[in-house]
Amino acid sequence: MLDGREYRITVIGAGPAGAAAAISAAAMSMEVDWYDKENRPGGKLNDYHQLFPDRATADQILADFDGRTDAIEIKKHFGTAVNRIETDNRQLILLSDNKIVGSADAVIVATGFDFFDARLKEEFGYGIYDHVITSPDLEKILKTNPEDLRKEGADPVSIAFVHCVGSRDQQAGINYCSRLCCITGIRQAIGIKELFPSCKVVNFYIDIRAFGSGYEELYREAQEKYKIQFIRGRVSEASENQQHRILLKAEDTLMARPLKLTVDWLVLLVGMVPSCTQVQIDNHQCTDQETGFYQPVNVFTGSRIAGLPGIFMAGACGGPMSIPEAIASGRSAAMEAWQYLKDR
Amino acid sequence: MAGKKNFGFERHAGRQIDLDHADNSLATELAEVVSAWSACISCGSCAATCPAGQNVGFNFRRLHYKIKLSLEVETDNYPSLLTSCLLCGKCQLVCPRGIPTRYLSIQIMQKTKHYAEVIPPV
Amino acid sequence: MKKYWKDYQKDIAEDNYFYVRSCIRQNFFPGAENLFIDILRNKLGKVVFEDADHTTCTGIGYHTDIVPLETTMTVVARQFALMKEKGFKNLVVSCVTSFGLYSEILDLWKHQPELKKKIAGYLVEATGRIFDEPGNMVHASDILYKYRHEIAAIAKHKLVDKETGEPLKIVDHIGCHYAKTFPERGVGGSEFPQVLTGLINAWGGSTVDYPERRHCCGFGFRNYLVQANRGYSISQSKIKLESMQPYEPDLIVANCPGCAMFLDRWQYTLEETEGSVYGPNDRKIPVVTHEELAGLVLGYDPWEIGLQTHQVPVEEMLDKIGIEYDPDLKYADRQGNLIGNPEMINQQVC
Amino acid sequence: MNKQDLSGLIMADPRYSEACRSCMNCGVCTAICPASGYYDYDPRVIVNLVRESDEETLTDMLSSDLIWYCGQCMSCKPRCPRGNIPGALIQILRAVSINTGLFVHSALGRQQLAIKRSIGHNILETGYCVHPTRVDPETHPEQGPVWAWMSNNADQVYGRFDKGYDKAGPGLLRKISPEALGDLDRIFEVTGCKKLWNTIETESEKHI
Repeated sequence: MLDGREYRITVIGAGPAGAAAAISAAAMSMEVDWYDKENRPGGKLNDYHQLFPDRATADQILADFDGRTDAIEIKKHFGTAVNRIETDNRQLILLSDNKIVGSADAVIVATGFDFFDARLKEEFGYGIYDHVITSPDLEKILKTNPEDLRKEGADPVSIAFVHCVGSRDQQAGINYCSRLCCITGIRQAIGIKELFPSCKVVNFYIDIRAFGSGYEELYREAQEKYKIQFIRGRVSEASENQQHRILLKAEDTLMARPLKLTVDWLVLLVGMVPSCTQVQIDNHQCTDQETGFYQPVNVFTGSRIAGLPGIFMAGACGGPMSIPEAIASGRSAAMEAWQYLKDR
Repeated sequence: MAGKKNFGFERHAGRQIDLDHADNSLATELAEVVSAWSACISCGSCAATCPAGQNVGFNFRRLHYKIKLSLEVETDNYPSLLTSCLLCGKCQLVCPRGIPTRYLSIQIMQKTKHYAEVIPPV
Repeated sequence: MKKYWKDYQKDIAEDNYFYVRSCIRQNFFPGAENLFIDILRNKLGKVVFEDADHTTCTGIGYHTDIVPLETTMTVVARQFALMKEKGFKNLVVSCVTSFGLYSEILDLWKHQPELKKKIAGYLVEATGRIFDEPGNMVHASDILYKYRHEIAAIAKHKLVDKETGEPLKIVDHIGCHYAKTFPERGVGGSEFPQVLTGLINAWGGSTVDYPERRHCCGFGFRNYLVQANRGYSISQSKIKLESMQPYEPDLIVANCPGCAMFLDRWQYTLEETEGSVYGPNDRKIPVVTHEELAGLVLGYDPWEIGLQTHQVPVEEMLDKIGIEYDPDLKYADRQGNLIGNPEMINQQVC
Repeated sequence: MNKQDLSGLIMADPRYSEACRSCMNCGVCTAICPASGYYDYDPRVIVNLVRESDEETLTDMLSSDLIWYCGQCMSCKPRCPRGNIPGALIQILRAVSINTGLFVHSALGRQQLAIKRSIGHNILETGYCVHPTRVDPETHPEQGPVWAWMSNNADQVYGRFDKGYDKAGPGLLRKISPEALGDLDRIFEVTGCKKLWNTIETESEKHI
């Protein structure tokens, strides 16, 4: 039995990673303070419709977390954005807008990520053309009112998804792969096909990175069962015609020929970037120079943030991560924090 | 007079694939009889292992992919290339998605009879 | 404003310009550059200097691969040397190909200082001159953009239909080498450049956002210069014209002399060879340059600024705005004597 | 022909490091390329072929029409996610093709002679790439009757806009001074342009 009764731990962030970390720390009897800048837990899960690979609803996962965090002793401080941590001897001092809000023996940072600002990829016209939307926009539409996808009562005739928007792109200043956009695009494409079976759905991809358990199977299902078309080539330009339909130019690289297609909606599968609400830790440079995500002391063996005692990271604040991965990393951070406090 | 002058150069249509105006009747017909066809990931295993491909430049992946895109199959010496398929079925053995490529080839031959003068025995 | 181009605001010098002319603009729009200089000097009160000894930048030769990179660089370094000799620091470039080329050269020198040193050596060896890089370098359309509101304040005409009061529907075409080569050097960047829409909106017109807005006019250098290759060139303009046709534009404005010329001439050729016309009411669409657009709103005489050198007639557009002109002076010389009419085939008569 | 290190020549060009880094074959360049919409041409494939560095492939490519389709609009430049400039790579390939004489083996490559004799000579003889007296309405019917009128009445038409037309001093299509033309001529000599022109002439002649 892991006994953390003497330890005071703070978890910053109430998304899946933060929730898992808080639940695990509390299960080890640690005294847990749990912060989030929003007034409710769940983070981006609140805006998600379905999850891959089994397409469970986000609400199911949220309900599960709520049940477990309510059943266990966790002090919740929602609506408070901890944006700075200072080290004071062996104590970690938590500040929100330069005001001290608490202290802890260890902190787990689980501040998550932001979606790439698609306006920066100007050639797609996001923010200019109303029918160019991002994957999180589509997720909200699917969750709240899929009828919005109809135009004047008619089913959409064609919808395209563009992979790697704000991923693997020097022009956007982002060279890494966000990993999850591929499977998001596949899952959302299936969602569209279920709503509008006669709609032509095309995914423009460079490489399909279906890395997770069940992902490749979902990809195949999208092709075989739902007849979603996958074209290997990145969309180079989107523009709008008088009917407010979106014209796309891409290369079908497997044919080595340029291609054009008109769609009712263009969905940009945006990548994951470091959260703008990252916590500043002393004046320490604790993020990766290249990507901006937090860096662990050792990518294989530790989730402690490099160069700092007692501060651990969980979830997508350390780089693009799926929800199961974020949950696992939250648990693991709690475990490592316990180990650290025991040994110090 | 207008519209007929020659100014010393020719102009031809472009080669951009127009997915808006593609006639996909052949692709639709084929997808109905060979449902697994849509699971193709264009890995090229079929073309790599194809004995006809080694000798006469026949590329099965490109061929069926072209049909899928509803491109004009009668160009590119398509019929003569298709007749070089030996129906040996090696492609089917290597397909990672288990697509019945030999059967697909037969179906293509049958549905495009009008393109080819010589149809190999099925 | 929803758009996201504010990051691309560039630094445009306020005064004391060293102006370099464009081969194509001088040939095909012979009134435009003197008009530009006149607006700057006499309407905006700026100092503009033109050095008689500056030459072509060799840009067309460079992009047709008959002039090597280092030769072009040295010719450009010579222009910089002339500017230094005359005591100017702010370069204003008339030609978009030149502007792109100057940008490319400055960028290469920044990354490869030894290359710049080598060129400086060539320039001394060939001409005895030394040069400095310009302190500020802009395209001529950037200056009009900077002073668009000042021009609007003294404008005689607005870009509106005088009968209906409706804004004219204007297509803007930005030369590829203005911002595609170095987006940060263009007002608004490469995807939604603001340099011409800024002028159009400030002067009362409305811009047309049509799908092929960013497509190249099709000059294509060797693809036009060699007669047999011109099918490429005209096909690109055709793509643009077909795409803008449903919007029924009143006018096309381009900041690149080549683009303006091709969008003008290819309309003629498309009608002659294919019978296609792309403007409203079976008319062709007039094409003007940025200087000419400014000249029109400022009330210059259309024939004194060279609108008769366009193949597509401009009269209907002038009538729509309410700009007066004397039809008898269209094809006249400096003294007002008729030079003789171009043999107007398929003349568009009102 | 002697075996040459084409790959080395290509990579020695100062533009190479900017033009050709690495490629993920996404095709945005081809998607937007006016030439690839018109010709059987694919800039993405060109980048890949160059990166293979196979001398036989490069020899074939530099001897073919393939490198001469690009219209140099550089639309490819702002889009490439790896920061390549296929249009600049084409310039390098063309320079190497001319310098090694391979250009004469393709019909489009052989057009360099005519371009050199027109644009090239215009530059050194007039100081302009193009000049009203050198764009012949006969060979430019697409320019239309207005151009024919301008070209045939150049003194009067151009003189209307600037008294300085074709005269010394600043102004519209001023006559470029002998001193300035002398500068250009020496620059062309010193920087190797004359040598390049000599190659174009002699290799073209050999081919005939």
